[in-house]
Amino acid sequence: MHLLASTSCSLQLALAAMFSVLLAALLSPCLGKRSDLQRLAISLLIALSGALAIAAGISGLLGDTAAATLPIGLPWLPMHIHIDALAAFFMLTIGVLLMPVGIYSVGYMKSFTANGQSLAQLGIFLPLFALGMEGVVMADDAYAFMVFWELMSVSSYFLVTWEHAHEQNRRAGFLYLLMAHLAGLLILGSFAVLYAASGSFTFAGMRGGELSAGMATAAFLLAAFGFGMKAGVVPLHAWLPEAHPVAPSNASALMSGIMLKVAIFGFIRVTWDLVGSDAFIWWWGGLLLAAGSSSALGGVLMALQQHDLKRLLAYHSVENIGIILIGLGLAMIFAAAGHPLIAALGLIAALYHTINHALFKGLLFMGAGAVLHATGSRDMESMGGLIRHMPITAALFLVASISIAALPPFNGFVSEWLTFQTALLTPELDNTLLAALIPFSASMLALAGALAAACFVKVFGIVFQGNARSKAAEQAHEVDRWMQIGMAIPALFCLLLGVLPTLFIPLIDSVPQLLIHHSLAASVQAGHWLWLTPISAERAAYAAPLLITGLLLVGGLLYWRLHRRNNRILRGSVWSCGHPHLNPRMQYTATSFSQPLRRIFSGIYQPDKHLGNAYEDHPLIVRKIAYAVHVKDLAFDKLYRPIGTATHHLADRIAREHGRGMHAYLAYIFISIIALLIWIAR
Amino acid sequence: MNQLMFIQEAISIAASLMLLISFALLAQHRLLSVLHWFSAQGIVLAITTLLVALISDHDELYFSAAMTLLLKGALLPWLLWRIIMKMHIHREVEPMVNMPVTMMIALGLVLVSFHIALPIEAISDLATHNTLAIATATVFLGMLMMITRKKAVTQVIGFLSIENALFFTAIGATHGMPMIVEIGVAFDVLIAAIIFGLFFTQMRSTFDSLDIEEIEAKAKRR
Amino acid sequence: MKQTLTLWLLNLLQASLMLLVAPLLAGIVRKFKARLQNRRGASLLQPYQDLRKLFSKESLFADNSSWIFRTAPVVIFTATLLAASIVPIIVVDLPSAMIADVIAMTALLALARFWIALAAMDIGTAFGGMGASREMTFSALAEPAMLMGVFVMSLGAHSTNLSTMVHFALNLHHLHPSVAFALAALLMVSVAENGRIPIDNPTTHLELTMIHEAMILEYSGRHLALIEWAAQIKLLLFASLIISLFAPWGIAETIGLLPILIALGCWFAKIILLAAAVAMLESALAKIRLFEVPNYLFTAFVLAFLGMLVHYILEVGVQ
Amino acid sequence: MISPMTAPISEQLPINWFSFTLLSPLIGGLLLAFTRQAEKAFSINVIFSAATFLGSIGLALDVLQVGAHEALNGFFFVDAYNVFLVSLTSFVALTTAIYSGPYMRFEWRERGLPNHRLRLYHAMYQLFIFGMLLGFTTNNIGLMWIALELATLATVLLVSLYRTPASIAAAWKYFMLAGMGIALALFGTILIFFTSSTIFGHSNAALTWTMLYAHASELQPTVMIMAFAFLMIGYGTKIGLVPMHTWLPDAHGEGPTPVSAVLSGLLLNLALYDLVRFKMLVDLSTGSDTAGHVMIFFGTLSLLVAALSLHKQHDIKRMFSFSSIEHMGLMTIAFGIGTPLACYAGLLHMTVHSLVKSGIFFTVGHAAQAMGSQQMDRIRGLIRHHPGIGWGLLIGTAAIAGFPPFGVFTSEFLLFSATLDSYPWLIAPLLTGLLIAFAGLFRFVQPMVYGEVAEHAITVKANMVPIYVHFTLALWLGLSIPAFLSGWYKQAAALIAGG
Repeated sequence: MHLLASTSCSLQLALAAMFSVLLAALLSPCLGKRSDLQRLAISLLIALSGALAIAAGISGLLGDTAAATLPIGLPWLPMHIHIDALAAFFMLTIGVLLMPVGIYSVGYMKSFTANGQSLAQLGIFLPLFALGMEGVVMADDAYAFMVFWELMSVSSYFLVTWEHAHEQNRRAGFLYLLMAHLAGLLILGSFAVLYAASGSFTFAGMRGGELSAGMATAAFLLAAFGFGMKAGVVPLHAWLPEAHPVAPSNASALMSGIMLKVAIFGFIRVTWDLVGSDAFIWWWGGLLLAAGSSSALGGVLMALQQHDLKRLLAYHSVENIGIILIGLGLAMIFAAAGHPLIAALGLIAALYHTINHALFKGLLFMGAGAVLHATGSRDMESMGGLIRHMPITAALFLVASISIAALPPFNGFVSEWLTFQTALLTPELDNTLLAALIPFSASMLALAGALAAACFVKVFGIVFQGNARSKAAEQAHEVDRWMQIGMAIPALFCLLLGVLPTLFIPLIDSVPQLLIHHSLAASVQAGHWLWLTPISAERAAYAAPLLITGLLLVGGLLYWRLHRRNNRILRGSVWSCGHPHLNPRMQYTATSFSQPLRRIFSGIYQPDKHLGNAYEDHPLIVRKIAYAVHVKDLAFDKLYRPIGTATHHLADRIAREHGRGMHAYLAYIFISIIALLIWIAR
Repeated sequence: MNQLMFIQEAISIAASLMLLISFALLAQHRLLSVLHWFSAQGIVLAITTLLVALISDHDELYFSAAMTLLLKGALLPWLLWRIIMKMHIHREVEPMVNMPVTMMIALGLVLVSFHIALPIEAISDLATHNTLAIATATVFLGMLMMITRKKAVTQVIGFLSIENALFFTAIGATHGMPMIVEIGVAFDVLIAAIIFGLFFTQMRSTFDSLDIEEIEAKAKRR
Repeated sequence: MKQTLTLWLLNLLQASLMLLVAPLLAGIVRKFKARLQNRRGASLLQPYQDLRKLFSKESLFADNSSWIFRTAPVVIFTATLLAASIVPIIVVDLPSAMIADVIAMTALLALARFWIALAAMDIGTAFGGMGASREMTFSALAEPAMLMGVFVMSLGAHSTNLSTMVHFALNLHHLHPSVAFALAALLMVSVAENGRIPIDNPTTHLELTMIHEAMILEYSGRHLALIEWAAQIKLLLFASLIISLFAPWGIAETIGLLPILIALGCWFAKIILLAAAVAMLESALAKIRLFEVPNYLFTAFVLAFLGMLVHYILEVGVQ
Repeated sequence: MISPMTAPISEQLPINWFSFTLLSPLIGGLLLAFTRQAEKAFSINVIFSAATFLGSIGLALDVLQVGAHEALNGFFFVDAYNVFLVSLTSFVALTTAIYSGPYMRFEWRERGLPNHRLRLYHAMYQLFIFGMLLGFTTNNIGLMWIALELATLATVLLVSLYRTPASIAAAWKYFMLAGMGIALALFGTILIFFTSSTIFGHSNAALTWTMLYAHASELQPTVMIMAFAFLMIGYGTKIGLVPMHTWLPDAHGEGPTPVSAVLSGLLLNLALYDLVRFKMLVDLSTGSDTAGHVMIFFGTLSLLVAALSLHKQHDIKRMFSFSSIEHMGLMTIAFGIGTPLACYAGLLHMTVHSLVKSGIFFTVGHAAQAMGSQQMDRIRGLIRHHPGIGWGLLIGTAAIAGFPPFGVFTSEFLLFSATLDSYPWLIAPLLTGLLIAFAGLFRFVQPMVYGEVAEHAITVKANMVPIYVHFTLALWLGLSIPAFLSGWYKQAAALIAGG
C-alpha cells in the first residue's frame, strides 16, 4: 500500500505503465475466444503503457525522482524499484517506441487473426516482454534487476519462436536463448562481485561498496561481456541477426529498438552508477571503443550483404550499438582522465543515439513489417516498386533511412555529430595511445555511417523503387491506418529530435549530472536555442532549425519554380538501349548492388559463390545462369563453432565412459572411495 | 584376565581368518567352492560374535551370534545353492581380470586399509580395535569381487560378503550395533536376498543368462 | 542588430557568389584542358550557355518514376548550395559558420549524394543501380580519409568551425608537416568526391567505368540543369574549402569594402590557379581501374592518419 | 534406551502426528497390497497419500507452534530442517499419486500392465513413501540408513515393474550400485558408532542424532572424517553424484514415470538430507572445512559431467535424470560451501527442484504416452498436439534451467552470491556447467515441443492439475517466499552452517 502513498508522480506513472502491460498479459488468455477484442486490448494497453512511460520518463528527467518497494521478492529483500534520471531517460526511450508499436500492432496482428492463428502466445509474451524491459529500467536492486531481465529474455524468446514450424526459427530461438542465458549469468556474476564488495543486494548499498581495482575490473568485464552479448556487440552478436528477423515485426521492432537499449542501460547502470566513474581505469574505455568500432563497421558490412530485409536491419542494430558504445567509450576515457565535462558530452552523445536508434530502428522494423504484410516476403530480391503501392509506408521508411544514414536534418545526424565532437576533443588527453586510437575510431565511425547510407540506398532502392520483381510485390497494397499512425509517430520524433536538439539535450542533461555530477546545460544553451554548441561556439556549432529552414525555403522555391503549371513534364518509357522491352529481372539486384563492397572486403566476407549454368546442347550455348553468393559471419566460424565442437568432443568422451557397463560403474564407486580415503588420510 | 587375553587372541585369529576367506573367495575358480567359502565366512562371523559376547556384557550378542550362524552360515548359502542348482548356471567363475592381477590389487587394498585404519586404531581404547583394519580390508575385497566377476550370482556373493564384513566391523570394532539397528539391517539384507532371487528368475527368463555383460548388451539391443 | 544584418547579407552575397561563379570554374578548367591539348576550346562562358539551354528544354520522365525522382534535383541543388554557403571564402566569422561546421557540411553533401543515388535507383534501370552502387561505395570509402583530414586540421585549430579553422590557418607561424599530409589527403578525396579523373570521368558514358553519369542518365531538361549546376557548385566548394583551410591569405578578417575586394581578388586568383592544377592533372593522368579506387582512397586515409601521428609526435611537444 | 533430552511434547498434543504420518503410508501399502480392483486402488492410493500429507501438515503446524521437538522416546524428531522436507515429500507424494491415477490407468488399459503388477506398484509406492518419511523423521542414524535402504528396495521393484529386458537390467544395475553405496554408508555409520560409543556407551544414544549433535565436539575427529569419506561416497551414490551416479539415468529411464518423478523429486533429497546431517556432525567434530571441500568437489564434478552428458541423450527421461544429477550437484555445492546463505540457497533449491523436476516428469510421462515413445526424436510438435503438455514441458524446462520468476532462479542467485563470498573461483565452473546444461536441455526440448505434430501421435487424457500446481508453487517461491518457510530455511541454514 505504501506504493500508492508515494507522492512521486513519475513513479506512479511508471508503475501504471508496468501495470498496464501486466494487465494486457493477464487479460490475453481470458479473451482467447474473442480475437478482435483481444488484439485491440493487448495493443492498446501496450500503447498506453508506452504513453505512461513517456510521461514517467519526462517527469523523472525533470527531477521528479523517487523509490519504493514492491511486496514481492526475497523475504529479506523485497523488490526495490526507483526512478532516477537514468531510469527516467530509458523509460522515455522505451515509451517513445512502445507507444507507436502498440498502435501499429492493432493493425499488424490483424493478419494473424485473419489466418486463424491464435494470439494467445503473442498476447501473453509481448506485454510481458514490455514489462520485463520496464522493470529492468526501474529496478533498484540486483534481484529485481535480474528477475525482470530474464523475464525480458524469456518472453522475447517465445516471440522469436512464434512461428516455430520452421526449423530455422527454432534454431534462431535456441541460439538466442543460449546467448541470453550466458549473458544473464555473466551479469549475475557482475552483481555477485558488487555484492561481495558491498554485502548488499540493493543498488544503494552497492554504490557504497568499497571496490578494489581488481574487483572493479572484474565487475566491469563481466558486465561488459554480459550486456555486450545482449546488446549484440561484435563478436558476441551472432544471435542477433538470427533472432530478430524471425520474430513478428512488432516484436522485432521492440527487440531491436529497445531491448538492445535496455542492455545499454544495464551497462551504464552497473559501470557508471554502481561501480562509479571514480573507479574507471583508462583502458576500459579503450576496450569499449575498440568493441564499438568493430561493431559499427562489422555490423554495417554484414548488413550490406544481406538480402533478407529484417536480417539486414538486425545487422544495422549491431552497427548502431557500436556507435553508442563508441560514445560511451569516449565518455569513459574522458571520465577516467579527469575531464568530466567532455565525458558528459560523450554520455549525452551515446544517450542521444540510444533514443534515436530506438526511434528509427523501430520505425524501420515496422516498415519492414508493413512490407512483409503486403508482399508476404522478407526477401528483398522479390520486391520493388512498392513506393507506388504503399506511398505512405515508403515515405515513412525513407525518413527512417535518412535518419539511420546520419544525414541532416534528421536525428541520426545529431547524435553522430555529437560523437564526432567528443572524439575531436582528444587533444585534451595525455595518453598518446588513446589519442591515436580515438581518431581512428572516429574515422571508422565515419566509414560506418557512409556505408549505412549506401546500405539504405540499396534497401530503399531495391524494395520501394524500380519495378516489382514478383507478383506479390506488384499487387501490394497500403497498410491500414493503425499501422500508418504507428509508423508516423516515430518518424515525427525523428524529425523533432533532429531539429530541436537544443531543447532535448537540457532534458537528458540530468543523466550525466546524476552519474558524473557534471552537466552540459550551461554550454549547450550558451548560444541560443537555435544553435547547438556542445563546448563553445568557436569550437563547433550546429543549427538544425536554421538548416531545415534553409533547406525548405530554397528547396521549396526551386521546386515551385521547376514544377509550375506551365512547366509540364513529359512522360515516356525508359530508353532501353534498343532492346524491345525491359523486364524487372534486368534491374540491379540487392546482390549486385553490394558487389563492389563484396569484392573490396572479400577478406572479411569470404564469399561463397555458386555459379550454376544450365547449358543448351552445346557447352557454349548457355540457357540459364544461376548465381548465388553466401556471405559468412566470421564470428560464427571462428568463435561459436569451435566452442560448440569442443563441448561436443568433451561430451562424447563422457558418453563413452557412460557406455562401459556395470563393472566399470562399480569400479568408479570403488575408486572414488579409495581415492577419497587416501586423500583424507594424507 | 587370562581368559580375556585368550578370547582377544581368538578374535584376532578370527579376524585373520576373515581376511583369508576374503582372499579365498577371490581366488576360487568354481562357483560351488565360492559358495562354500562364503558359508565359512558366515560361520567365522558367528564365532566372532560369540567370542565378543563372551567378553562384553551385551547379552543380545548371543542372540546375534545364533542369528548370524543361521542366516549367513546356512540360510543364504543354501538359497544361493538352490538357485545355482535350479538354474544350471555354468559352474565356472568368470573373472573380468585374471587371477594374479586380482590378487595383486587385493594385496594393495589390504595395504591401503592398514594405512587408513592406523590413525583410528591408535586412538581407540576398545579391546577389539585392532580388527578394524582387517574389517576395512574385507569390505574392500568384497567390493573387488563385485567388480571383477561377470556373473550375477558371484556379484551377489560379493555383495553379501561385504555385508558380512560390515557386520564383522560392527562386532569387532564396536561390540555390535544396538539391537534395533541390527535387526533392521538384517531385515534389509533378507529383503535384498529375496529380491536377488526374484531377479535371477527374471533374468533367466528374459535373457537366458546371468552374465551381466550379456544382459546389458541384450537390454541395449531390445 | 545592424551588424548581424550586415553579416547575414554578406553571407548571402557569398552564397550567391558561389552559385554564380561555379559554372565559370567548370569553364576555366575546360579551357585550360583544351589549351593543354592544343585546342582552342569552348568559351569560358560555355557552361552558362549549357545551363540556359537545358533550363529552356522540357523534361522527360520515365513512366514509373516516383516523387523521389522529381524532387532529387531540388534536394541535391539545395543541399549543395547550403553546404557551399558555409565555406568562408571572402569574409571569416560569418553567421553561417554557426549553422554548420565542417562535419555538418560533409553531411549535407552526403544528403545530396544519398538522394541522387535514390533517384538513380528510381526507374529500375541497370545503369542507375550500377551508378548508385559505385557512387555510394566509393564515397563511403572516401569518408574516413575526409574525416581524418579534417581531424588533423582541427587538432591544431581545436575546432571544426570553419571560421575558427581559417583563423588557425592564418596564424600558422611555423611549418606544420601534419598540415601538408592533411592537404594531400584532402586533395585526393576532393578529386574522388567530385568525380574527376583519375577516379571518374565526367564526360564519359562508358558503362564499364562511369559512376556519376550513370546515375543521372535518365534526367533531362531543367532537372538535369540543376544537377549539373549542383555538381559545378560542389567542385567550387571543394576548391574554396582547400583554399580556405590551407591558403586563406588575403581573406577579410574585418568588414570593409577594401578588405573584401582584396579578399575577392585573392580568392579568384587562387581558384584559377587550382583550376589550372586540376586541368594539368586531368590531362596528365589516365583514369584508374574501378577496383583500384579503394587503394587510392586508402592511400589518402593513410596520409591523413600519418598526418595525425606526425602531429602528435612532432608538434604537440613544440607547442 | 532413554535419552536425557527426551521431552515428549508431542504427547501433550491432541494427535500424535508422527505416528499418524508414518502409519498412514504403511497401512496404505498393506491395504493396497491386497486390493485387487485396479480402479479402487487408484483412489485408495490418493486417499492414503492425502492422509499422509494431512499428517505432515499437522506436524508442520506443531513445529510452528512449539518449535523443534522429539517424540516416541526420542526415536523421532522434527526441526526446521526436516519439517519442510517432510511436508514437501508428502506433498509431492500426493500430487504424484493424483497424477499416477490416469497415468497408470493408461499403462494398465492400453499397454497391458497386469493387475498383480499394479498391486505391486501401489504397495511399493506407499512403502517407498513410508521409507522416505521414516528417513526424514528418524532421530537414529542407524534407522536413517535402514529407511533409505527400504526406500531404495521399494524403488528397485518399481523400476523393474514393466519386466522388460531393459527395465530388469536397469533395476539390477540400480540394485547393485545402490547396494555397494549403501554398504559404504553403513560402514561410515558403524565408524561413527565406533567413536560415539566411547562417549555414550553401547546404547541407542550413541546413534541418536540429537545426542550426537549435542556432543559432536567430543567425537574423535580422525574417525569422523574417515566416516565422512564412507558416508560421502555411500550416500553420494544415492544422491547421484558423479562418478557414483551411473545407476540413476537407467533407473529413471526404465521405471514408470511417477516413479521417475519421486526418485528425482524425493529420494535424492533424502540421501542428500542424510549426508548433510552427517556433515553437520563432522564439521563440529573436526572444526575444519574438509567435509565441505569434499562436497564441493563432488558437486562441481557432478554439475559439469551431468551438463555435458545431457547433450548425448536420446531418451527423454534419461536426459532429465541427468538434469537431476546436475541439480543435486548444485545443492551439494551449496551445502559444501556451508555458509548460512549457501545453505539457505541449497534448501530452497531442494524445494523448487523437487517441485519443478517432478512436474517435468509428469509432463514427460504424458508426452511419452502421446507419442508412444520415450525416444526424443520420436517426440514432435507437442504444443500443437496437446498445448497443455507442450507448454508444460517448455515452461518446466525454462524453470529448471533457472529462468525467473521461477524459484530455481532465486536459489541459483543466492548460491552465486554465497559462492562469491567464499569461493570466488568456483563461479567459473558453476557458470560453465549451468550454461552447458541449459544448452543441452533446450536443444532437445525445442524440437519436441515445437513444429508439426509427429504422425504417430495419439490422444491421451492428461491430468494437468498436478503439473500446474507444481509450477505455480515454484513460481510463487520465485516471486516471494512465505515468511514461515523462509523462517524454517533460515533456522535450518543456521543449524547446518553450525551457527
